[in-house]
Amino acid sequence: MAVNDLVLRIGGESGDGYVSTGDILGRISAQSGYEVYTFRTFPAEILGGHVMFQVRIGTKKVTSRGDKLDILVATNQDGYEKHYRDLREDGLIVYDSNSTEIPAEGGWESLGVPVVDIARKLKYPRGKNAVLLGALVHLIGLNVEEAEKMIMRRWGRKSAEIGQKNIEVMRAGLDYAAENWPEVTSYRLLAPKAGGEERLIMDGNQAISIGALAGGANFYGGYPITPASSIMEFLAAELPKFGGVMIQAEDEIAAINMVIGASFAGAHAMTATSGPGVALMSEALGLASITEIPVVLVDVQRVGPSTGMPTKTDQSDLNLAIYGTAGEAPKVVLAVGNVEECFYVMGAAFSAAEHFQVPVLVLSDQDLSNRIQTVPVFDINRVKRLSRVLPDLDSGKEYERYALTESGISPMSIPGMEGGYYTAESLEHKTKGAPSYEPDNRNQQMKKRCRKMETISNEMVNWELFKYHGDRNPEIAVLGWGTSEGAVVEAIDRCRAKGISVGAFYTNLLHPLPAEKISEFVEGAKVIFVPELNYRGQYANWLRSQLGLEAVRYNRYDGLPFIAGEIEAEIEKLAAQIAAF
Amino acid sequence: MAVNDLVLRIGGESGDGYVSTGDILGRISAQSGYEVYTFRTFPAEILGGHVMFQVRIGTKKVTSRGDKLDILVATNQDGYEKHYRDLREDGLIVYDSNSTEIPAEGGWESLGVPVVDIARKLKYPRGKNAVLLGALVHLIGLNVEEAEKMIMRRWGRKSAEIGQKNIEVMRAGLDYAAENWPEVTSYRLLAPKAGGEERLIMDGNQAISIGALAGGANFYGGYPITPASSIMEFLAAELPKFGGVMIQAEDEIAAINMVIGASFAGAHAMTATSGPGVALMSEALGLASITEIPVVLVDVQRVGPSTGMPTKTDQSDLNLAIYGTAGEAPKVVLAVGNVEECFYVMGAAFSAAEHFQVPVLVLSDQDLSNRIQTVPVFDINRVKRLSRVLPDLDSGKEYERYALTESGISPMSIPGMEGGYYTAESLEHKTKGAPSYEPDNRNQQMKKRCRKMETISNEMVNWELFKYHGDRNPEIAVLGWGTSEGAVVEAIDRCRAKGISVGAFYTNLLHPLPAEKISEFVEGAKVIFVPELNYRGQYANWLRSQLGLEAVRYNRYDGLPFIAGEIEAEIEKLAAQIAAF
Amino acid sequence: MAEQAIKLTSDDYKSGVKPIWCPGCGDYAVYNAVLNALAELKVPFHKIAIGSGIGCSGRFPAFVKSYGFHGVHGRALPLATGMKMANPELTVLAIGGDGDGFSIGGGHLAHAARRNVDLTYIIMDNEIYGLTKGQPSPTSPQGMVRKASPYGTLEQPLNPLAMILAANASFVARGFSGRPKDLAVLVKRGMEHKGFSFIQVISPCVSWYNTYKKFRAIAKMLPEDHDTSDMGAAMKYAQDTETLWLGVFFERKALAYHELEANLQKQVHQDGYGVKSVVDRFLR
Amino acid sequence: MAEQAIKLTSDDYKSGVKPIWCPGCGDYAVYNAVLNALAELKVPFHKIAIGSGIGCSGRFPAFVKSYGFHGVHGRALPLATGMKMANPELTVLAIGGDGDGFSIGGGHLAHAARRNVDLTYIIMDNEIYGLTKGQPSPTSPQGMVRKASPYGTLEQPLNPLAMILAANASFVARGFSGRPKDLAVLVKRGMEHKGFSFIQVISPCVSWYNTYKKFRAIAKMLPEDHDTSDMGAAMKYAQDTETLWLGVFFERKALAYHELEANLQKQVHQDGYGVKSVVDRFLR
Ligand SMILES: Cc1ncc(C[n+]2csc(CCOP(=O)(O)OP(=O)(O)O)c2C)c(N)n1
Ligand SMILES: Cc1ncc(C[n+]2csc(CCOP(=O)(O)OP(=O)(O)O)c2C)c(N)n1
Ligand code: SF4
Ligand code: SF4
Ligand SMILES: [Mg+2]
Ligand SMILES: [Mg+2]
Repeated sequence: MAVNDLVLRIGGESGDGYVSTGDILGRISAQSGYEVYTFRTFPAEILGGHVMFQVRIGTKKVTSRGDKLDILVATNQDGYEKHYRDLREDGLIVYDSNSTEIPAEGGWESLGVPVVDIARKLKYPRGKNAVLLGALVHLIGLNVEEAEKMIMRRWGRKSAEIGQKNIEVMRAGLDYAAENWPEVTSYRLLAPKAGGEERLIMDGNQAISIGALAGGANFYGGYPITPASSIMEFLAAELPKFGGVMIQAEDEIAAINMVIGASFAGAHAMTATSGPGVALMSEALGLASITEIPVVLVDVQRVGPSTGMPTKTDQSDLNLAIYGTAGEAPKVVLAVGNVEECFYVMGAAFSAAEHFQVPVLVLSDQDLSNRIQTVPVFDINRVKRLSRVLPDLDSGKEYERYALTESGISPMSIPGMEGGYYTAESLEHKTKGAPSYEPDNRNQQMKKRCRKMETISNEMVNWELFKYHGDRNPEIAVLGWGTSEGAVVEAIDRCRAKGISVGAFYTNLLHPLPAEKISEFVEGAKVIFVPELNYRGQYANWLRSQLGLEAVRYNRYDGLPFIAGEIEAEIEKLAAQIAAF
Repeated sequence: MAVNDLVLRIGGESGDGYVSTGDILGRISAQSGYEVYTFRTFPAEILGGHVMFQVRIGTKKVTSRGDKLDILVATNQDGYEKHYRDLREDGLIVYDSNSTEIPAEGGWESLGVPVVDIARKLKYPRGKNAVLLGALVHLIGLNVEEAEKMIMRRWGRKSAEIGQKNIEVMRAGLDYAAENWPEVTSYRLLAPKAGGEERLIMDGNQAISIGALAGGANFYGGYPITPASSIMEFLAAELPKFGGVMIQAEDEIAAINMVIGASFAGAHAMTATSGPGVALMSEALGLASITEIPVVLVDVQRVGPSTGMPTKTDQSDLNLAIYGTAGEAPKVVLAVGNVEECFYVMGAAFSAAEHFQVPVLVLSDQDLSNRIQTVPVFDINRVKRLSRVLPDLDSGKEYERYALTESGISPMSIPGMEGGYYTAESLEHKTKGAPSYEPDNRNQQMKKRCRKMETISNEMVNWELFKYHGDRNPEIAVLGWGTSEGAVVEAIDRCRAKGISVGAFYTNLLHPLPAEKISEFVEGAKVIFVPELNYRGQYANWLRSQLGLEAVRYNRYDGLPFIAGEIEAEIEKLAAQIAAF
Repeated sequence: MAEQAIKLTSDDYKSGVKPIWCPGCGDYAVYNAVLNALAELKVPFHKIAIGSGIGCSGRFPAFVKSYGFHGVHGRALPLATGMKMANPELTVLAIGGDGDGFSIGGGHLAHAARRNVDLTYIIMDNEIYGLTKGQPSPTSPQGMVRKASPYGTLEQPLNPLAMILAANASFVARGFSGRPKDLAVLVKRGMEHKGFSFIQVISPCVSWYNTYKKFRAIAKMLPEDHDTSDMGAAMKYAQDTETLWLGVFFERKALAYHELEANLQKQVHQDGYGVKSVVDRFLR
Repeated sequence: MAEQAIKLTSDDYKSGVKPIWCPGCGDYAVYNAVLNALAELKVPFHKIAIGSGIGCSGRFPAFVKSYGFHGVHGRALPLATGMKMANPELTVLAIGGDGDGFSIGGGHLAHAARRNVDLTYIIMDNEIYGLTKGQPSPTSPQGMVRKASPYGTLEQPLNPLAMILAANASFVARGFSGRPKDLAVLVKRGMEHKGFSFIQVISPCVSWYNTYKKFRAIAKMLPEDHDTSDMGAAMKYAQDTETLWLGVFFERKALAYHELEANLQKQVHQDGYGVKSVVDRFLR
C-alpha cells in the first residue's frame, strides 16, 4: 500500500552537495503537488563535516519534521552510522554502494546504488547527486518531468549543457533503481490531490522578510549573525526596490541605534539578530521604550548561553525579550511558530510598533529560519497596517510630544513636519520633552508609558494572534509558543484518535500575555502541559508569574526541535495519570 | 523634653556649599556618639541648582531617612518653598533672614539667622555655612569641641588660618542662636549613650569597596557612571596598595571583558556600574556563565529605563539581573540594603563567584550609594573567603576543565599552572573544552552548569544572608529586598507597638531564592506584603514565579526612597482588613 | 511646506530650554556657533535633526529649536546616520563629548567616515568626563590626576584628528571655544560640506579641567596656504603637539552615502514592483 | 615550575585539536607562524594565554597547546588585556578577524594601543566575514558584491594600518599568508616587542574571497632601509594602495602598561597595609 506521508533523510559529507539533493527533492515534491517540510543540521566544521538534510513529504499538510525515518539515504559510512537509529524498524536504507557498507543485522531493507560507477560511466563524475536523485524519484514515485524541470532550474541555469548532463545522469539513477527495486509500494507516495491549492515554498527567514515588506518596512539596520543573516541578505536585495535602505552596520549596537534614528525620522525600521545581538541591543531597547520610538527586532533564537551552538535551535530568549532591559521599559513580545505566520506576524509587529510607539520583539528560531515549508499563498490584504498617530499641528496649541493621554499613546510628529519639533529624550521628561527629575512628573510619565501596555492588551487581543488546536475544553490543556507548535499539533491529533481529551492554545502574543483567553482555555482542564525548547521552562514560569498557573513542563535543550512522538508520549503519560487518579 | 531622634534638612543652592554643612553636621553628630543617617538629592543642573541634604540623628540606631522633618534649614527662598510641606506640624524653620522670608501662616516655629550679616561683620563673607552650622550646633545641642575639631579637619586641612576663621564664624552663629533661642528642648537631642560602641561612618559605595578588598578583590575594570563611579574611584586609590590593578576601560563592554580575562588569569575580578552599563554587559555575563569564570558585578541601581533619572534611586534592575542574558546562564544575584551589609555581602559575592565559578551580581542603589550611616566596626574575620577549587594536575590523568562533577563545580586551573592548559570556550564544549554540537554532550554540560544552582542553593542558605525583623510567625509577613529594609524595620516596630502582628524576612540572596526559608516564614501568615521601589513589582513577580506566592504589593517609582510612615500606613490598612475579615 | 520667508537670527534658533552648562563652559561657544550657522544657512527648524549621546555636551539638542534626540552614551553617530538615511532632506548634526565619541562610541567614528554619511559631527573635546564629575577621558594628558586616577593616568592620550584623517573622512576640522568667531565659520563650513564632516572643538570644562589658558597659548590658525587636499600635510599638522592648529585640515569631494543609495534605488527600480512581485517568486 | 628543558619544535605546540579551517585557508599560515614563534622563543605551554573573538580566525586558541579563551565577538583585546594585567608573567596573544577587530571590536583597538598593553594582536584580515558565510567586512573593497551587498557595497574600505599608526601603537606590522616564512619572522618580532604589537595579516579566505592572486601580485617587503621610527614614512607606506607593503612599519620603545602599573604599585606600597588600615580611616 502506498503511503501519504514519508520522511526521508540524507546523511553525508557537507561538501558533497547532498544537501542540495535533499532540497531539490523537496522542491520537486512541492512542484508535484505535495506538502513539504524540511529539517537539516549543519556541520561544526567551516567547510566539510557531516550534514544531514531531512525532507518530509505528504499528501496533506505536514507540520513537523516527522518522528522516525521511512527512508535513510546514506551517502557515506557516517551517513549510515550516525542515523540508522532514527530509522523505523522496517525502514529502507538507500546507500552509495561504492563507498558504504550496510551491516546485515538490521531489520530494515536496503538498496545499494553504485553512485560513483554510474556517474563515471556517463563521464560525469560530478553527477553523483543526480544519480541518487533519480533513484529516489523512482523509489518514492515522483513525477519525472517535474524532476527534469527542477534540475534545469537549479543546475541548468548557468549552462543548459550541464543541466542536460544532470538529467541524463538522473535518468540513469532512476533506471538502476527501477531495475533493482520494482515498485515496492510501502515507500511510494500516493498521488497528490489533483489540482490542489496554490502553494508557496519558502523558509521562515524568507517569510519574515516578505512579511516585513508587507508591514511597510523601509529601513533595515543589521549585523550578520547566524541564523538571522539571511533576513538581512534578503532585504538587501529587496529594500532598494521599495525605495528603502538596508545598512550593514559595524555592530549590533550601531544597528539598533540606526534603526531608532531612522524610525524617529519617520521610517518603518527594523533589525534582526540572534541572542548575542539582542543582548547587545538591550540598552537601546530601553532607549526606544522611554523615547517611545517604534522599533521591530526579530530574534532568531539559537542555542545559548553566549556563543553556544549557533546552528542549533532553541527557545531560550523569552526571558531576555520580556525582562532584558535596565529599568522598566514597556514593549511587546511576539513569537512565530511556522513559516506562514512569520509573514502575518511581521505585519502585526510593525502595526504594534508604529501604533503604540514601542519596541516590538519577534521571537523566531534557527529551525524555523531555514526550514522549507509549503504554505498557502499569502493574502497580502490580510496584513495589519496600523500607522502612527500624528499630531494636529495646526491646532494653535503648542505641541506636546509626551502628552498625558488616556490610552498612553501620545501623537507623534516626524522630522520635516512644521511646528512639530521636540527632543526625543532618554532622560525622564516632561510632556514637551524637556528633562525632568520631579517625582510627580516621573509618576505621570511612567504611568502613561505603562498605560500603553493595557491599551495594547485590549487592542491586540483582537488581532488574530491566537490559535486553538484539538479540543476546546480539554482535560489536558497544552499551552505553547513558537516552534513547538507543529509537533504538538500532530501529537494532539494522534492522542485524540486514541480518545484522549487534549487541546492546545498557541499565542503569537507573549507580552502582554492574553490573560483572559488563556484562563478561559485552561478552565476545567485537569492538567496544563507546557512543552518548551529550553531548560528553565521560561514560558511556564511566565505563565505562573502572570497568571499563577501551575503546569507540567516538558523541556528539551539539546538543540533539536521536538518530534511529535515525544510530545505524544508525554500527553499519554498525563492521560494515564488522570485516568488512574 | 529633649528628643532622641531628630530629622533635619537643609535646602538651598547647590553651589553654596550647604551640602557640606549638612555633611559636617552629620559627622559632628557621629563624632559625638550619635547614630547618623543621611539622605540627599542632586540638582538637575550641572553646576548650581537646588539641592537638599537631610540628616537624621539619633541616640539609638536609625535605619531610614525619617518621615517628617523636625527642623528645616532654608538657606534661600526655594529652600523654604520646596520643603515646608515635609515639615512636621510643629516643626522648626531655621532660615537665612538676609535672603529668605517665612510667611506668617505656618503653624511652625522659626528662627531667622542673619547669616550674611554675621559673616560679613567678621570679614569672612564665605563663612555663611559656618554661621549656620554654629546656630545648628547650639539648637540641637551638639558638642562644640567636636564641631571645632571637625571644622579643622574639613576646612583647616589646607590652611589652619582658614580653619580658625571658620571656627570663629561658627562661634558667632552659635552665639546668635543662643541669644535668640534659649534652650528649647523639643529640638534638642538627648545626650548620646556615654562610651557608646565604636562606629564607622561611611556610605554604601565605600562599604562595597572595602568589602571587595576584604573579599580579596585585586582587579577592577570599570567605566564611570552615576551612581557607581565612586566605587571605581575608591578602588583606584586602594587597589595598587594591595598589589591590585584598576583599569578605567573605554566602555562597559571592555570593562567586563577585561574582568573576565583577568579572572581567567587568576584574579579576583570585579566591576561596578548602573543599569545602562549592566545592559551592555549582558552578552559578556553569558560568556562568563558558559565558560564558568568567576565575576563580581555591582549594579548600583538608578531610575530607568534608559538614561532615566541618574541621580535618583530605584530597585528596577532585578529582572535584568536574573533574566538578562541570552540563553540560560546560571548566575547568582545578591542584594544589599544598608551600609553595613554592603561590606559583608561583597565577601559573600566573591566567595560565591570564586567557589561556584559563576557571575555574581550585587544589587545596590543610588540612595544607599551615597548615604552616610554610622555602622558597627566591620569584623574582617567574619568575611567569607571561599576560593576556587583547583585541580590535581599531578594525578596522571589528563585535565578536564569541564568535568561532569556531581556538584557541578569542576576544578579550575589557572594560567601559569603546568599541565592545566585548556580553552575557556564560549561555544558549547566537551569536558576538555573542545567545542561540540553533540546533543548528548550539550545535555550533560547544560545539566552540569545548572546543577551548580542547586549546589549554590544548598550551600548559600548557610551563609547568614537572611534577616528577620519583628514577629517570626506574623499575620502580616513582609518580604523585601535591598534598600527598603530600613523603612520597613521602623514601620514594623511602630506597628507592633500598636499590637499588629507583623514581621519581615529580608534576603540578600535573590537568585537562587531561599525557597524553604521564605515558605517557612510566610506559613501561617494571613497576608504577604511586598514593598518595592519599582513599577512592576519585580520581586513579587519573582516570588510568584518561583514559589507561587501571592502578595499585596506596594510600589513607589518616583526616584525617592521609602519613608517608614508610608509603609506603616500600608501595614495598618492590611491589619484593618484582616480584623474586618 | 515653504521655507521660512523672513530672515532669522541665531536667537530664533534657541528652543527656549535654557542650557544647563556651568557658566564659562566651552560648550556655549559651540552652541552659539551652531545657532549662527543654522541662521546663516537658513535651515528651517523642522528640517534640522540633531542626535546626541550622553554628557554635558550631549544635552545640546534640547536647546535648539529643531527635532532632537538625546540618545544613549556613545551612539550619536549611528543615531544620526539612521536619521539621515531615513530622510535625506534633513540637515543632520551629531553631537557629543570626547568620552562619548572617542571612548564608548569610538568604534563608530571610522565607520561613519567610510560611509561618508552626510552629517556634521561636532565633538566638544574637553579632555575630561564633565557630566560624571571629572574622570580622565581618552584625550586627557598622560599623568592627569583625578579621583579616578589618584596617581596619574598611565595611558597616552589619543589623537582624534590623526585617527579620523587615517579613516579618510571627507571633511576634517578643528575649532576652539576660546576663538568663537573662527569656530562659527568652521561649523558653517562643516555643515555646507556634502558628506561626513568631523569637527573637533576644544571646549574647556571650567569645572573639572580648565584648559583655556593652556590652549590659548598654543592655538593658531592653519597657514592660509595649507592645501586641504593634502592628506600628508593634514596629518603632520594633526600630529604636531607643540601647536594647536585650528581650521580645516582636510577636505575631499565624494558622493555622500544617501546619494549612492539613491543611485542604487534608481538602478534597481522596477515599475509596479511590490510585495506581490516578491511573493510570486515563491509560488511552487 | 622550571621552564621546559628539552628543545621543542613547533609541532609540540599543537594542542591536538585539529583546526577546522577550509583547506587552503590563509589562517593555517598564521597558525604555523605562531607555533613557530612560540617554539623559537621557548615559551612554556602554561605561560601562554591566547584570547580571541568569534570568526573562523577566532577558533585559533583551541589549536594551540596553551591556555586559551574563545570569547565573544569583538572582545579579544579587552579579554587579553585583563589576562596580561592580572598576570604579567604570561605571554599573551590576542587573535581575531577583520570583522571581529575592525567592525564590532573596532573601538578597542586605539585604547589597547594607548595603554601599550604588552601583548601581540594578530588580525587575520581576509576582507570578508568568513564564518558567517561571506558578508562584506570593513576592509572589503568598495563595490564588492555578495549576498548582503547584491548591488555592491557603497562604503570605502578602512585602512587598518593607517588607523593603528594614527593611534601611535608601539609596534605595527603587516604580513601575508601567501608569504609564510616572512610572516613567521614578523610574528616572532611582534612577540619579542615589549608593549602593544599589532600585526595585520592578509590571510585570504578561499571559500568566500580568494585574494591570494590579487595580493601576490602586489605584495612587497618594505625596503631594507625603511626607518621603523619614522612615523611619516610608515604612514605613507600604509596609505599606498598600489603596493601591499609587508614587514615592520613602525616601532618605538615605551614602558608597557604592566610596567607602569608595577611602578605605581611600588610607589604606593606601605608595609603592613591591609583591609584594617582602610577600615580604620572611617572610625568616627
Ligand atoms: C552606558 C553608559 N555608561 C556610562 C554612562 C555615564 N556617563 C554619562 S556622560 C559620561 C561621559 C561624559 O564625558 P564626555 O562624553 O566627554 O562628555 P562631557 O560631559 O565632558 O561633555 C559617562 C561616562 C552612561 N550614561 N551610559
Ligand atoms: C555579537 C555577535 N554578533 C554577530 C556574531 C556573528 N558572527 C560570528 S563571526 C562574525 C564575523 C566573522 O568575520 P571575521 O571577524 O572577519 O572573521 P573570519 O571568520 O573572517 O575569520 C560574525 C558577524 C556573533 N557571533 N556575535
Ligand atoms: S562640568 Fe564642565 S563640561 Fe560640564 S557644563 Fe560644567 S564646565 Fe561644561
Ligand atoms: S570560510 Fe574562509 S576564513 Fe573561514 S576557514 Fe574557510 S577559507 Fe578560512
Ligand atoms: Mg568630555
Ligand atoms: Mg574576516
